[in-house]
Amino acid sequence: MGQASLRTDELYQGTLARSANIPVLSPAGRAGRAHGARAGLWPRLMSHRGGRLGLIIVLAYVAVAVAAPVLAPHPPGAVNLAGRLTPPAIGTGNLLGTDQLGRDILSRIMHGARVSMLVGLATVSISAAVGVGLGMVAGYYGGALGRVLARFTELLLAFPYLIFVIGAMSVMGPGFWNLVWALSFKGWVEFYRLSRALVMSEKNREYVEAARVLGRSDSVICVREILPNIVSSILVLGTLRMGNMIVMESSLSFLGLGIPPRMPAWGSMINDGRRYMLTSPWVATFPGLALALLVLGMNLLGEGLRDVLDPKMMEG
Amino acid sequence: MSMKYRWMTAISIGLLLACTAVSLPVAGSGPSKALSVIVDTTADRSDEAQAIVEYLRDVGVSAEVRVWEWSALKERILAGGRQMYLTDWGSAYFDPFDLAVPKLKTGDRGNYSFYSNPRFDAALDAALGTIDAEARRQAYFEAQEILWADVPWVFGYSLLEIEAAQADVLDWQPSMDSRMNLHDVGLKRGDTIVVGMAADGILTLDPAAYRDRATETVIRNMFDGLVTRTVDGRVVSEIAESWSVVSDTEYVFNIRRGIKFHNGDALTADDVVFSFDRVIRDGAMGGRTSPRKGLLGPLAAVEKVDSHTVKFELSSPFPVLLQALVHVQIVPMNYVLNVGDDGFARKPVGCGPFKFVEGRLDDKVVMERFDGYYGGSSDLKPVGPARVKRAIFRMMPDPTVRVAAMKTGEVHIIQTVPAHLAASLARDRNLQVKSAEGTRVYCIEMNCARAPFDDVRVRMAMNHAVDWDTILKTIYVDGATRLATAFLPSGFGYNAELAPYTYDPSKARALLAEAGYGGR
Amino acid sequence: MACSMVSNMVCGMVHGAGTAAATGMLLDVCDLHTVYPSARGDVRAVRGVSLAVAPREVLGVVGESGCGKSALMLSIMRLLPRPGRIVRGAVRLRGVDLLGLSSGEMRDVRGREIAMVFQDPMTTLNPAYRVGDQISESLQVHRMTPSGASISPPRNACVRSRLWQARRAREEERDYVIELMRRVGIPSPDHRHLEYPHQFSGGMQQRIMIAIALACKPRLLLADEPTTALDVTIQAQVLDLMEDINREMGTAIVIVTHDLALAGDFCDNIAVMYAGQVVEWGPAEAIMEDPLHPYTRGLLLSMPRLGSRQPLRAIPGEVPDLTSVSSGCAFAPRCQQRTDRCEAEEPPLQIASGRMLRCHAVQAEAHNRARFRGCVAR
Amino acid sequence: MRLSRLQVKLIERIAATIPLTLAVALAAFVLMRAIPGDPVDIMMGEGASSSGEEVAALRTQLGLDEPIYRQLSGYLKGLLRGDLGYSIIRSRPVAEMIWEALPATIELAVYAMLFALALGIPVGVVSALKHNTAFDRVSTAVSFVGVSLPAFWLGIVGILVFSMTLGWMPTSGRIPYGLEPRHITGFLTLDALLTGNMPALGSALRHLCLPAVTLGLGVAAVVARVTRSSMLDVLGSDYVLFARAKGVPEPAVTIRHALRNAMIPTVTLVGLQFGSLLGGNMIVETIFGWPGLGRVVVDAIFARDYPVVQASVMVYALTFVMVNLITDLLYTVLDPKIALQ
Repeated sequence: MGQASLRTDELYQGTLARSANIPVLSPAGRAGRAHGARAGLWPRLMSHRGGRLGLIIVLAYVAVAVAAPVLAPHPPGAVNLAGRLTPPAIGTGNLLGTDQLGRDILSRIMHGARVSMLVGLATVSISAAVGVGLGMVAGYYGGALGRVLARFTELLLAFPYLIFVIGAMSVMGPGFWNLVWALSFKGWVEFYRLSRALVMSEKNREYVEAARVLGRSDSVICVREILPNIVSSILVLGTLRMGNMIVMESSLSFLGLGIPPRMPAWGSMINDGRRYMLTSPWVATFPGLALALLVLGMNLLGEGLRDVLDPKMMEG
Repeated sequence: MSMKYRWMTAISIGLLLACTAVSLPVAGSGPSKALSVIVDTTADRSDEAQAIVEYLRDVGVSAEVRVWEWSALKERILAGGRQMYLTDWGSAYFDPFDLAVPKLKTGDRGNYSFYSNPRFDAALDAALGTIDAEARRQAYFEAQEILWADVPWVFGYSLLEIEAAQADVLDWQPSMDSRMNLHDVGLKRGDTIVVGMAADGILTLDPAAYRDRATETVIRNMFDGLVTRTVDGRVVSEIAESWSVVSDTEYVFNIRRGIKFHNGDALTADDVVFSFDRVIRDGAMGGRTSPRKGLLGPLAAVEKVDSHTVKFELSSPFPVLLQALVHVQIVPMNYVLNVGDDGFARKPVGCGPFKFVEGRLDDKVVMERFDGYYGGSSDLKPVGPARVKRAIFRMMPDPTVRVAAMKTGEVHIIQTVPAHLAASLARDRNLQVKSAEGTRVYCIEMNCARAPFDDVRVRMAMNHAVDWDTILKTIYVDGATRLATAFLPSGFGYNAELAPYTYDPSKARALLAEAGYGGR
Repeated sequence: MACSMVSNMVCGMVHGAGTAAATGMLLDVCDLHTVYPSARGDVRAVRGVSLAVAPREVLGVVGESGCGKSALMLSIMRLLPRPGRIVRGAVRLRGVDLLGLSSGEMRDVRGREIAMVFQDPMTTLNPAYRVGDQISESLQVHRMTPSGASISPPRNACVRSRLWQARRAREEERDYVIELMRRVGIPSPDHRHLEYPHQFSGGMQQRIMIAIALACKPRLLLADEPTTALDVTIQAQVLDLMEDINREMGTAIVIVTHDLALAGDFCDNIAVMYAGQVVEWGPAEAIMEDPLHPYTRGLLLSMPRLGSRQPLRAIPGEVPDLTSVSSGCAFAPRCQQRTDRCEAEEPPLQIASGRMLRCHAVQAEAHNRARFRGCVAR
Repeated sequence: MRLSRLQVKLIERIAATIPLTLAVALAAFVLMRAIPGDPVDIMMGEGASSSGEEVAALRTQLGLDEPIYRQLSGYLKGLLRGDLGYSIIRSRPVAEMIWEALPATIELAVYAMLFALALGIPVGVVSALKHNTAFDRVSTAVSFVGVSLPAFWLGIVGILVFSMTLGWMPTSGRIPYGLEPRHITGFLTLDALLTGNMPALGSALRHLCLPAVTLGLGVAAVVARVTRSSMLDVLGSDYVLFARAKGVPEPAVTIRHALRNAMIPTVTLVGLQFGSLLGGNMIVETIFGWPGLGRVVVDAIFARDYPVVQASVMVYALTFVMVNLITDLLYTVLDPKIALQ
C-alpha cells in the first residue's frame, strides 16, 4: 500500500484537524508556542467570545451535574406510574413533564448530566490515553510497530462500527463500563492518528534535538518535551469528541445496548421517548435539547481553545 | 511550560472524579441480610422491568435492571448464570402443548427457569398421551394447580393483539394467532390492500423453511393447509373436506376435489404426501431438514390411500395434531421437483387465495388474487375468490412509523399497534382499531435451581410483590390480560378458577422474612 | 534626470492634487492612512504616506519588516485584507483617484493598469491550475486579446464564425502565453505552459508570476519583495528580467525590499519607510551616497559592503508598536540625534537637499548645507 | 508515462485491499463465534417442543458442530471460490441477499451525501465569506446542534412533521408497488432515468427525501464546518490575493480559485463520511423501513446468522476501501501535486 495509503493517512489527519478545527500549525509556530513566554491563557480564553460562552455552558453543566441531588426536585428514579407522561407545566411539580414511568424529566436530565458527561469523559479519556500513547510511540519510533498499527487502524476503520459494538456488548454483557470500553475501542484511532502525525513533525524540531544532545532518554523527551507541545491539539479533539460519544450512547440504546436503565442518561432518555413521540413529544425533546446545548458548549470551548492556542491569532 | 495546561488538567480530572464519585447509583444497602437480585430484560420490556424493580425495592429487595440483547441473555440464562429474567413465549396451537411443555417440563428446550416437578411432568404426559378431551382437560387442570402452588415464575400477562385499519376496510378482524387472512377482507374503495407488517422482514416464501409468525402471516395468504382455524381458534376444514380419527395414532383425510394450484396443476393426494414428507423427512429439502419438523411431533408417515385420500400415522398419540396441521401448507409436488427448492422459494406456487407476484422479503411482498381459487374453507364466509385484487405486505419494523403510515393513509391495516397509541388511532374517525386475545405469555422467570429462588416462599413473595394490575393499566394501557399461571385463557384446558396472585407487599415481606431474608 | 524628477514630484506634493496629472506622474499617493483594527486597538500600518512614480520610473521602497511597505502596496491595489481599511488619503493613477472608483472599475485597473507580484511564488501561484491557464486568465478577465485590444462581442455573427473566432482567439492566446513565457526567460515554453506550478523551480515560478503580471501590459508593476524568497543568483536573474522589462516595455516598477543595496543598484528613486511613514525619499544615488535621515544612515551602516572595513552597526532599539505611536517622531526613541522637539512634535515631510525628508534634526542641518551650496530644489 | 504510473498505483491499491478484506473477514468470523447465542436455537424459534436430537441434527447439517478451525478453513475456502455461503436463517445464498439489499443502501447513502454536500458546502462557503457575521454564527451554532441530534430522533420528528402533519412525504419504503422502474441497476432513481420513467423518478425521490435528509444532516453539519475552515484558510492565501490583484472578479475568485482548493479537505471528509454513512445507517433503515444492507446485517447479528454477517462486513469493508480509493483518485484531479509525487 506504501505511499498511497500514507497519503490518505496524512490527508486524513489534515481533515481531522480541520473538521475539528484543530490547528495543524506551522512547525515554527508550534515550537514558538512551547518555548515562548506566553502568559494568560485564562484571560485570553475569557476574552474570546465563543470560548467564554462555551466555558460558561460547560461549567454550568458541571455545576448542575455535581449539585444534581440538591437541585433536582425529585429523585431521578422515582417511578410513579399513576403520573406517567404528564405534559410539561409550571406549578405541577414537573416543570418538563414526566416520562413513561412517571419520573420527573427535569430531575432525570440533571442527574443524567452526570452519567452522560461521564460517558463522554471516560470514553474520551480512555481513547486519548491509548491513542496518544500508541501515537507517540509510533510517531517517535515508526518502524515495525508503526506499520502494524497502521494496518490495525485500517482494519478498525473498515470494520462497521455498529456491528462491532453490538458484538462486543453481546460478549461483555450490559453495563456502564462495558459500554465505555466498547465505545473507546474505536475512539482511540483518531487520537492515535492525530498524535502520531504531530509527533512525527515535532520530533525533528530543534528543541528535541537539543534535548537529545543533552542526553535525555527517549521517554523523557516524549513526555517532557514533545507531549506539552501537542497536548493542546489533543485537548481540542477531546472536547469535540465528547458530544459524539454521548450521541453514540443514544444510538446504542436504540439497539437495546445502552446504559443500564436505572441510570438516567440522556441518550437512553431520548431513545425511550422516541416511542412516545407521537403522543408525548416532550419525553425525548428535552433530553435532546440538553444534549445539543452541551455539545454546542463543548464545541465553542474547543474552538475557543483552538483560537487561543493558535499562534496565528497572536499576531495582528 | 506545563503550567498553562495545569488548570485544564485539573478541571478535567476534577470533573471525572466528581462524576465518578456521585453518578453511579450504588445499590441501596438495606437491612443486613437483604435479598439482592438483578432483573434481566430485553430492550422492549425495559420500562416494565424498571417498574418491577421499584416494586421489589418496596419489599426490601435490592434490585437492579440489566438490558440485554436476547440471544446473549438466553445463553447466559441457559448456563444457569442469571437470577430473574423477563421472558415471553408464544403458543400457536391453542393448547398448552407448545407452551407449558417446552417452558416447564423438566429439561425441555424453553425451560429457562430450570423448573422440575415430576408430578407436573406426569400431568403433562397424561394430557398428551391421549386424545380423550376430558381426560386431557383434567390433566391440564392438575398441572395448573401444581404450577400455581409451585410458582416457578412470577406469572405475568398476555398482551392483546391490537391492530388498526382504515375505516373503508370491510370485514376485517384481527385473529388471535396474529395471522392475517386477507381472503375475507374487502375494500370500499380501490382494489389493492396494503398491510403494514410489524416485522423487519420475513424469512422465506417456502412454507417448509421458516419457524416464525411473520413469515406465516404472509405465506398463509398464498398457501392453504389441510385445515385452518377461525379467528377464535376453532379448527375447520380447508383443503381437506373431512377427516376421520381411526385411532389414537391414525387419521384419514379426504381431500377436496377440483383444487388448482396457481400454475394450473390439480391438487391431489400426491401433493399432500409430498408436502408433509418435505417437512418430516430428514434432508428432504435438497439435503436440508425442514425447521418445521418439530411442529408435527410424533407424525411418523403420511401415505396416499387414493388420489384424494391420505392417511397419517403417528408414533404416539398426538392430541394437537389438527391444530398442528393448520401450520403446514400444501405445495405443488411437480413444480417443486421441477424448479428445485431454491427456485420454489424464489417463485412460490400454492393453492391459496392469492398468487405471488414479486417480493423483497425485507421490503414488501406483492400478491394478486388467484381467480381459480376453490373458495377456501366452507366454514369461513365468504366462500370464493378473494375480494380484493391485490394484496401487499410491507415491512415496517418501527411501531411509531407504522402508526404514522396508518394516519397518512399509506397502509390499510397495521399489525401490533403499541397500546399507548391505540387510543389516538381509535379517536380518528377514518380508522378502526380492534384487538384480539394474545397467544403469548409474558412473565418473569426465576432460576428455580439456585438460591434464592429455589425456595418457594421467595418465589411466592415475588409474585405478591409485583403490582401487575397497575403496570398493565398504565404501561400497557389496559391492553393486556393478567394470567394466574403459565396457561393461556384462550388455550385448551384453562382452569378459570385459579385467580392470579394478588399484589400484597406486606405478605411478600413476611414470606421473605420467613425465608430468612430480612424485611423491614 | 533623477534630480528633476524629484523636483517634479515635490511640486506634485507641494501644490496638491491638481498638478499631478499636469506634471505627468503615473502614480501619485497622497497622505495615505491605513489601519488594521485588532483586539489591542487599531494598528496604523500606513501613516500619511505620500509618494509619486513617474512613467518608466523604478522606485524602491525600503524598510525593515513591519514598517508598512506591504500594507502600502495593498492599499494602492485596494486589496487590504479585511478588516484593514484605508482611512484617508488619495491614490491617483494618471490623475484618477483609485479610492473613488467603484469596485468594478477598480477590478479593471488591477492587472490591466497596475499589476502586482508577490514575495513567495510558491504560495502565490494557484497550485490547481496549469501555469499557461493562469497567465491567460489575466487576459480573459480583462477581455483582452493578445494584441491589447478589448474584445467586443461580435454582433450578428453567425454561430460558426463565432466558433471560429473563438478558436482563433484561443490559439492566439496560447501563442501569446508561450511568447510571454519565452520573454520572461522560461525554457521550452511551448511544453511548459501545460505544467503545474509545483513543477517549476522557485526562480521559474517567480518568472511565471512576472509573466502573469505583464500579460495585460500594465503601466505599473508593484513588486512586493520579489526576490526575497530566492537564491542570490536567481535574485540577480529576476532583477535583470525586471530591468529589461522596464527598459523595453516601459513599465514603471515599484519594488518593495528590505535590501537597501539592492534598491540602490536597481532603482531610480528610493523611498525609505519607517513605522508607516516615508522618512526619506529621493534619487537613489543621492540617498546611497549621502543619506540624511538618521534611520537611513543606520540602515546603510548596518549593511555589509564589499571592500569596506567599517564595522557593521545595528540600529539600537526596536521597531515601535504601531498601535500606540506617540506624538513625536516615530524614530526618536532609537535616534542618537534626537532633541526634545523630536519627542514632542512629529516632523513634517519636507524638501531637503534634493529629496524629501521627515526629520527635525537633519532639517536644520540640511537647510544650512543647502544655503551654503546655494541651490534650493524647486 | 504518467498514466501508467497511475495505473500501477491503482493496481497496487486494489491488490492491497485483498489482505485487508481477508483480515476483516477473519475479524468478523472471530467476533461472531465469540458472541454468545446459537443460530440453530434461534432458527427453531418457539412453539412446540423440538427434541434435542433434531437440534443436533440441524447443527450437524449446517456444519456448526465442527471444530472452529475447520469451519474457518471451510469459510476461507469458500471465499477463495467466491462463495459467500448460505444464510442459516433465511436458507438462501448470502450473495443473493447482499446483491438485493446493497443498491438500496448505496442509493440512500449517495443521496444523503448529495444532500449533505448541497447544504454543507454553500453554507460553509458563505460562512467563510461572511466570517464573523450573524450568518456565520447562526450557521455554526446550527451545525453544532445538527451534529448532536441522534438520527433516529430526527427521523421520527421528520415523519411527524413532513409526513403526518404536512403530508408532503411518505413515511417509509422506497417506492410504491406498481411504480417501480424496470430493474437495470437496482438504483431506483437511476433506473427511472434510464427508462425515462418520470413518475417513478418522482416517487423514488419523494421516498428518498426524509431518510436521506435524516442521514445527511449530521454530515452536512460537518461538511459545512470543514468547508468553512478550509475556505477561511484558502481565502487568506497568497494565490487568492494574487488572483484579486489580477483583477479576477470576486465570484470567480471564490469559486475558481478558492473553492477548488478548499475542496481538498472536504473530499477527504466526504470519503470518510461516506464509509460511515454506509456502515452506520442501520438505524435510519429500520425507522424508514428501507430495505437495505444495514437491516439485513443487524437482523443477521441478532439471529446469529454467521455467513450473512461475515459477508456483509466484508462488503462494508470493501466499499469503504473503494470509497477511499475513489477519494484518492479525486485528489489527483483536485490537487495536481499529488498526481506526480
